[in-house]
Amino acid sequence: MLKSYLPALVFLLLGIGVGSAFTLANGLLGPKRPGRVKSQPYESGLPSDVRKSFRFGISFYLIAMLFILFDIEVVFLYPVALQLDAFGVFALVETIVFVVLLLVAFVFVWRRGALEWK
Amino acid sequence: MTDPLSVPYRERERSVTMERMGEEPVSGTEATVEGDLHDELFTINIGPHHPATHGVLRLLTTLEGEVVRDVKPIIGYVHTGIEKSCEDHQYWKVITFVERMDYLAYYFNAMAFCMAVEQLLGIEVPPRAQYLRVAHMELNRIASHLFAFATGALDIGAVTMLWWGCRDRDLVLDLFEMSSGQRMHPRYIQVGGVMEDIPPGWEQKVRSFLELMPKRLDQYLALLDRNEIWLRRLKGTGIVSQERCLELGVTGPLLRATGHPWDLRKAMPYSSYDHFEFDVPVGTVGDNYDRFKVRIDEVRESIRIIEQAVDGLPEGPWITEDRKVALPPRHELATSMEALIHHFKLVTEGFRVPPGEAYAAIEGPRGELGCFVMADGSAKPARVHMRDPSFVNLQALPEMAKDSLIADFIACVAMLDPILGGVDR
Amino acid sequence: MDATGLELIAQRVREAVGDDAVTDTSFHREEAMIGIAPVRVHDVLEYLRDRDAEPWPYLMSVHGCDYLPDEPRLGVHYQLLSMERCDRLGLKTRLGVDDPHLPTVIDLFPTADFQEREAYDMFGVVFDGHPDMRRILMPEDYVGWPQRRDFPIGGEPVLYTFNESKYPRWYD
Amino acid sequence: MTRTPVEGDLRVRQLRAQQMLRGELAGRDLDEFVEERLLFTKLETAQNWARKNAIFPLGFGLACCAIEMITVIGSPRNDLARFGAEAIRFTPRQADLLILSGRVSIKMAPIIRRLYDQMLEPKWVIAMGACASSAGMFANYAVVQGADKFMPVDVYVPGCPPRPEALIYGIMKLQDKIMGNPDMGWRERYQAYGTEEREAEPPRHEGGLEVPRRG
Repeated sequence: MLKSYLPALVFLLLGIGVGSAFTLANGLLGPKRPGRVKSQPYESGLPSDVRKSFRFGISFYLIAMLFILFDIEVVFLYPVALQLDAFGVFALVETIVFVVLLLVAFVFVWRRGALEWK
Repeated sequence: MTDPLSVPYRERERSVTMERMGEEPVSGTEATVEGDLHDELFTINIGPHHPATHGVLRLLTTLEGEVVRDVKPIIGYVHTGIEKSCEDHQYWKVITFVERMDYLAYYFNAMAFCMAVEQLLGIEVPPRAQYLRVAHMELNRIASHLFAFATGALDIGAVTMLWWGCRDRDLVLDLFEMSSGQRMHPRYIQVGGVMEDIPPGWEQKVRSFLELMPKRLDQYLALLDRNEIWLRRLKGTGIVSQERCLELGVTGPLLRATGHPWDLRKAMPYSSYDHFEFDVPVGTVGDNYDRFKVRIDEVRESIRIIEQAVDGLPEGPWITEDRKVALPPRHELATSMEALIHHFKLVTEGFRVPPGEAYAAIEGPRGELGCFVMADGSAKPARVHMRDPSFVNLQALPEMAKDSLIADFIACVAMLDPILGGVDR
Repeated sequence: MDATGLELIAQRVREAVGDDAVTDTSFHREEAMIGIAPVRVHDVLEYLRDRDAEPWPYLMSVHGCDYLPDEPRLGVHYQLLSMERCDRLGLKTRLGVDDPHLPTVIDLFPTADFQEREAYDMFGVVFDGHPDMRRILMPEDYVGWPQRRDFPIGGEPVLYTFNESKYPRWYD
Repeated sequence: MTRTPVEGDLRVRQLRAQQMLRGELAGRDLDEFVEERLLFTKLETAQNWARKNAIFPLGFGLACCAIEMITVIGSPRNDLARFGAEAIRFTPRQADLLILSGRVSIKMAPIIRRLYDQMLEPKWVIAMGACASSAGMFANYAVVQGADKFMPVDVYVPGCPPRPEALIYGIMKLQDKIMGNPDMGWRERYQAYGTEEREAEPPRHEGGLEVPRRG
């Protein structure tokens, strides 16, 4: 049983291997000359007194949440769309109910004005 | 007065509007006052080294989340003291300095300076030289607008425009190189006329360019004009009313975008512009989209002008016959003694300009480009001052950017098209 | 605009603002220029913009000048433009170096903001009432007014082999 | 890249390849033959080869030379992409080549120095145009008389503004420098020692920014 998962394993190892090779190569091979100015934040070439903490507006967070919500919905649709004929009419009805439910959520969010940028 | 440098530069650069708002700008630190979201202001430098500032312009912007509350343009980062160097050189050599001020409209700088000196000298420019000057200036206007499209669209996200803009701009630079030997700052326009006559094949090359250019413009519009993102980003942003523009002394495409048809080529024609018939493109609302459309139509008008200039190019001398000002032709040196003396006087000491002051203004790609020359009778100008359109138009930037999103503010800077060489002189 | 037109304008300004306002008028190479007393600049510009028969509503350029040999050394020029009549008028004021003060014209023409700061930065002409009288082109702690004629032009002397020994460690 | 000239022409090389195949090459000849064929003999050379062909210029325009630099990057006629250098980065953290395109005013000099310091190693600087190399024609109060007054410069590109081809030639020269063959100086190439105006010890050969001490 394990045999059939071998390609996925090799693919995973290769991915991690090449990725880490590049990042580590940078660290190992690149010359390191730390400097006082080099570690200061970059603000278009001027001395910057921007502290580490950067607070961004709440609307970014809102938009991110909405995006994740409706993106996951699509993830569920892919497998169903691939094997639709295998599951027959039952799967079709199931996905329609699923989509309608999320549609109600979408209309609610839209009416509440969460999509306009404040 | 306290030593200016001891005060951290954010306090020193306190934006004027902060007083009226009456609260301490939280320069980049946490909000000390636990109010609701709205009073946390964040001051950041869109500074001298920034991709969107078209050169070394520093914009001290006070942001509230994504909304720009106030902008203070701080300039001087490429101040080269050109006006001071001009007072140290003869009139010949000043053209080289003046051309490097607004480095995208070099023919216009040289033209403004030469018109002021010709006004002081009182010499008459032969018609062929006037036509050649008009043809080269309009080609330079096309090149300058092409570069404005290239970098402006790049700032807004249309990267293809950078390749297209530079590709077509190279065609214009080939024409400059053919007529004067150098792509940029060719010093083609001299006091009294033009440096040399155009080489034989030049007209055919210009005509082939003029046939090609409208097709390229249609390509740009096909890429941009029906692009929803482009329209949403530009329509309705950065609006400055026409009265405010006139108060701020804004001229050029920005003023014409608000609907005011003021164009020095039509209103106060110089260098035989009244011989050509062309229109002045005018916008309606005065937002960024109108500025873009006005520049596109101006390129079309410039193509018409160049066509008429190249078709109706009169015969005759390309520089004034007055030997006191213009170098005599080489073959004359071998024969006539006066030509040799004139040549020697001009080359060693340069021509003298009777004392006086003159202000000549022409229509540059970014607005009215005026040159004030004060002569004290010697061979060196006593004072050269260029009234640069970008320098004055930059004052309208805070008005455009007020209470707009950062993205629209960057689009405003892109469509304002400031050239920092001209701003800082 | 010709010489007589210029004289008429000068006459109207004298009546409206005061006899000492206009010092001289010059019409050289069809360039109309009126000399004004420094104290009266604001009143003359306001008259020319609002109350004159032929108004000059737009200020195109404000720039400084240095007439070093002549006595009232510093000069400030105002270029006015009328878009209706497509005409230009130049105003000139002369200032001594000891008290280079001028009333600002920002309330009449907001375009003068940057240009007055540049005149201050380059020539040291202080415009009273300007909200942000600071240097605009030079670094803010720069000492001296660069474009005055007695300010050295600076830069480095050109190095040749013969004068290289005068600057022994030129490459530092 | 100016490859070290292989002895003899193609004919000689074919003969030596034949001998190698027949196994007649031995000892030092064989090592030399293999050394020549193997490009990456050392990790150092491999690193330089990789750095040379993937320079990330910092998008840093000052004045008129910046327009020519953008034309070099943007216009398809003479394009930096052929040298792997068209990835323009705007933060000094990701760039390793600072092209000083334009005049360096005294107000801008500290900012350029800070940008240079904030760039990560290994970094190079090209002074593009007469104004960056020596303040060109602006010998006045407002311009720093040459960018090497306050920062090390690797390649000077003359011209005002230099043609796009000139900048590309400058970048090719920089690639030679990165690749590590220091025969950039004309004295080494033509063995012109002893012809200096005044007697000076033969230039010591450590690379980097040592300016020849004269007099």
